Amino acid sequence: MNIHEYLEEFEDIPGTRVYTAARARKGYHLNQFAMSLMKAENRERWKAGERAYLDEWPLTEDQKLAVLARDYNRMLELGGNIYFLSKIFSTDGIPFAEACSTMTDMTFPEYRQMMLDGGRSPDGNRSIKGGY
Amino acid sequence: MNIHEYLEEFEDIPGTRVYTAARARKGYHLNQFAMSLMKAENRERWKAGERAYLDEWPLTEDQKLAVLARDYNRMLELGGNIYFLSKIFSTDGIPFAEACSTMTDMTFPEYRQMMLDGGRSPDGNRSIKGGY
Amino acid sequence: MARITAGVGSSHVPLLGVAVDQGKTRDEYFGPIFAGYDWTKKWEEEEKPDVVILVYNDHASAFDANIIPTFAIGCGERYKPADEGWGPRPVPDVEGHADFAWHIAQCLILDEFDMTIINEMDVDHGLTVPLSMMFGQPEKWPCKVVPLAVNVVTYPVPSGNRCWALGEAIARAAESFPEDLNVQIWGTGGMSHQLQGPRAGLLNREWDNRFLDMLEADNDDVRHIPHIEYLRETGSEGIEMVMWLIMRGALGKKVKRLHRHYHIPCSNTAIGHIVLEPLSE
Amino acid sequence: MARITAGVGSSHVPLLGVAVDQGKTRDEYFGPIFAGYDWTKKWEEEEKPDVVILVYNDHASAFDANIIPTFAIGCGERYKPADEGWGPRPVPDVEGHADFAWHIAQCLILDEFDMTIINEMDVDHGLTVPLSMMFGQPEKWPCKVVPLAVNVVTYPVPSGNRCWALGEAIARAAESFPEDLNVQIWGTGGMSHQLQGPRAGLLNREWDNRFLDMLEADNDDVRHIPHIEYLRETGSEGIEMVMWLIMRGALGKKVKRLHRHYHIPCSNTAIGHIVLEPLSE
Ligand SMILES: [Fe+3]
Ligand SMILES: [Fe+3]
Repeated sequence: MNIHEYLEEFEDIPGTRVYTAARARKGYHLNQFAMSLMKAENRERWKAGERAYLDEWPLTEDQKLAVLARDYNRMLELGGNIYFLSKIFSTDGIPFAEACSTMTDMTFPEYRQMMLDGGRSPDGNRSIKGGY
Repeated sequence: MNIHEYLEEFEDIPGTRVYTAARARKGYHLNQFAMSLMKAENRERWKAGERAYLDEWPLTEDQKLAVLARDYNRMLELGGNIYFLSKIFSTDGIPFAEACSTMTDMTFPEYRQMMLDGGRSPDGNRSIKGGY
Repeated sequence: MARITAGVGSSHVPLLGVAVDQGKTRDEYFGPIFAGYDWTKKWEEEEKPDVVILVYNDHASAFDANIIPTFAIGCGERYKPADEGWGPRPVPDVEGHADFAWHIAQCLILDEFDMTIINEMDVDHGLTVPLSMMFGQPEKWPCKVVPLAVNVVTYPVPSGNRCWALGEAIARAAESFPEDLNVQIWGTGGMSHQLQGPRAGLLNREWDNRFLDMLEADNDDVRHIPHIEYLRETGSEGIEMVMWLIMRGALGKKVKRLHRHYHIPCSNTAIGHIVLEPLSE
Repeated sequence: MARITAGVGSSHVPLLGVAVDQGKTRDEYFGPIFAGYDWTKKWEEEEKPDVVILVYNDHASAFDANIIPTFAIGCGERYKPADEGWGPRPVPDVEGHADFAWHIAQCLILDEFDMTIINEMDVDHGLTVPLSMMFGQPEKWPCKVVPLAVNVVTYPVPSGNRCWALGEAIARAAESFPEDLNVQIWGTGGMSHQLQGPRAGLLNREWDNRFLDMLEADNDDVRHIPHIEYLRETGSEGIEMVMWLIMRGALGKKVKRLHRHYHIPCSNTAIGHIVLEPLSE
């Protein structure tokens, strides 16, 4: 299969940013910054001054603002990957499901209820172009 | 091809220890020790006290003695790989060709002359069993 | 020779590790999930595998963004549970089987799989949660483990076809190991889940069960599911299920299903597991 | 599309880097070696490749014993010359071509090569010496480089067949790159040499030249040379020549030889290089 067709299909999925090579490149330092929070001493420094800690990393200003605002959708847009970004919300003491809910149009209780009710249906969520 | 036959053939080469997985395992810490000498600060500490520096690494006593004696054939026997071990003789300021000569039955000038004369012939050096 | 006596596919949701570690496995929320593993735990006690080849993925724990191996095989003596940001899980260290792992690694490279060999690494929930689900909370894990880490994060991840073929090659490799070993192979991750973006929370009971059906079937159709289908149908993280195909490929053409369980949800994820036995043709 | 316009096979002996860096390239010892590269340097000036896919091996510089990738492709923006124990070589940094490298990496994984992707690493003499041989001492290297690091140290290394097939897959990948690029592919290392043990110093002029003949031939017989033959005939480090097969495989069935040179010895090593052009069938 041709790589261009392969990648193009990924853009047809509603509400989803597939972590492609292009995103991995764009988000490289954002993800490395997030990964640095796995170390206790880095978490300390981060908590003591988020902006100062961020400024040690070669992130774009957009990326820095998205991190400071905990705007996860924007971070994904700017090349973040959720497994790396999870180090940020873990450091904030926020559970994975709650962090997920912030990326949707639901509150955390609404999101939790949706999951208990069987999760988001794939119907209408599979293809933008196809609408199915 | 079967892995056992593949590996067995390697033992049939005169004067040669092929760096197989088995050797890589045996020599893991020996090679990691040698690799540590790529850093200037480690080279300092090593030069200040070889035995003390070695004792920081989980090497066998045999491996340590071989390193201290600069017995490269023995180091190969104990799982060393020449590219890793080269960090030891580089730190000693000894050129690659001279280090090679210490593994043969020649002096360095004799070895150098052999190389200038076209190197060691493969004749009789290909196979122990076959003698060719 | 080493005998691959069974294959297990299982989710590896981190929250299940938390439930085990905090003794919540029989509460209202987790009870139905853990009940599904009761059969499997008992079966594992009887089976007593010597080694598990544990196919999983690292979730930004051992590998940072700098290096992305498609297939990495752990050939070390032991592995510590990773600190994923809230301290390492209070579980035993994982003992490797370096002899067997190096044997497999060597055979795979001769067989034209472009493996990355790893000696030292910490292992995250992807590897330790399945151990907890199958073995509970022993002082020491009852078997050795060969970790096989697959990139299922950065696209392109390996195709289903390549994963299945890797499984077949692992089975060939096990056959030529000189020692007698009772080996299981586990494929972990999944089932449907999406942890990101406005579509987060997608689950697909129907598709997941069709996938389980395909794993049980006497054919290899499942290897041909394209990545885009996993993505559309099972959420952005459902792709982890390609790792189950390495397990399935190692079992040969025909299998017998011993156990199967499915539950929705565990946090953001559909939980499923299946136990399969190879049938000689 | 990116066009693979030529392939170069060349030794990458560290001492040649020393000769360049210390201005000894025309002395009695090094003169005959560098004279052989005069044609090639001039040809490179005319060819002006945009990118070189540079197949080489790391010699315990970027990778320690912990992690051993069979095939690692550099997808970063730039690479510094490694400190191999006596300070980094005084040569320019190597500029990557991240767009092209990621394109190739993605295509190769889709094509079922199990690549390891690397973003940051230092590059040792295996990569910088061939640059010096082809381009001399410019302020800045005249082209971008995609490093492709192959494990040829720990056995099993990839088979000749797998290397050739990787070259073919690289050629397919280049074809689907949207930008017009003049690409060369270089295979480096060798020729016969043994750096260890009582057999150190082995050289094999006859075999090396037969290998060069096989590279020029209108067939792919050379891919089937087994590892044991390289080891017996060309010394324990002659195996580096499998990397030339990645280059050769990328050129297609028929090639035209533009230049060829062989000299014995450079320190412990037989020096050879060959310049090939793909011929459409
Ligand atoms: Fe996972
Ligand atoms: Fe080399």
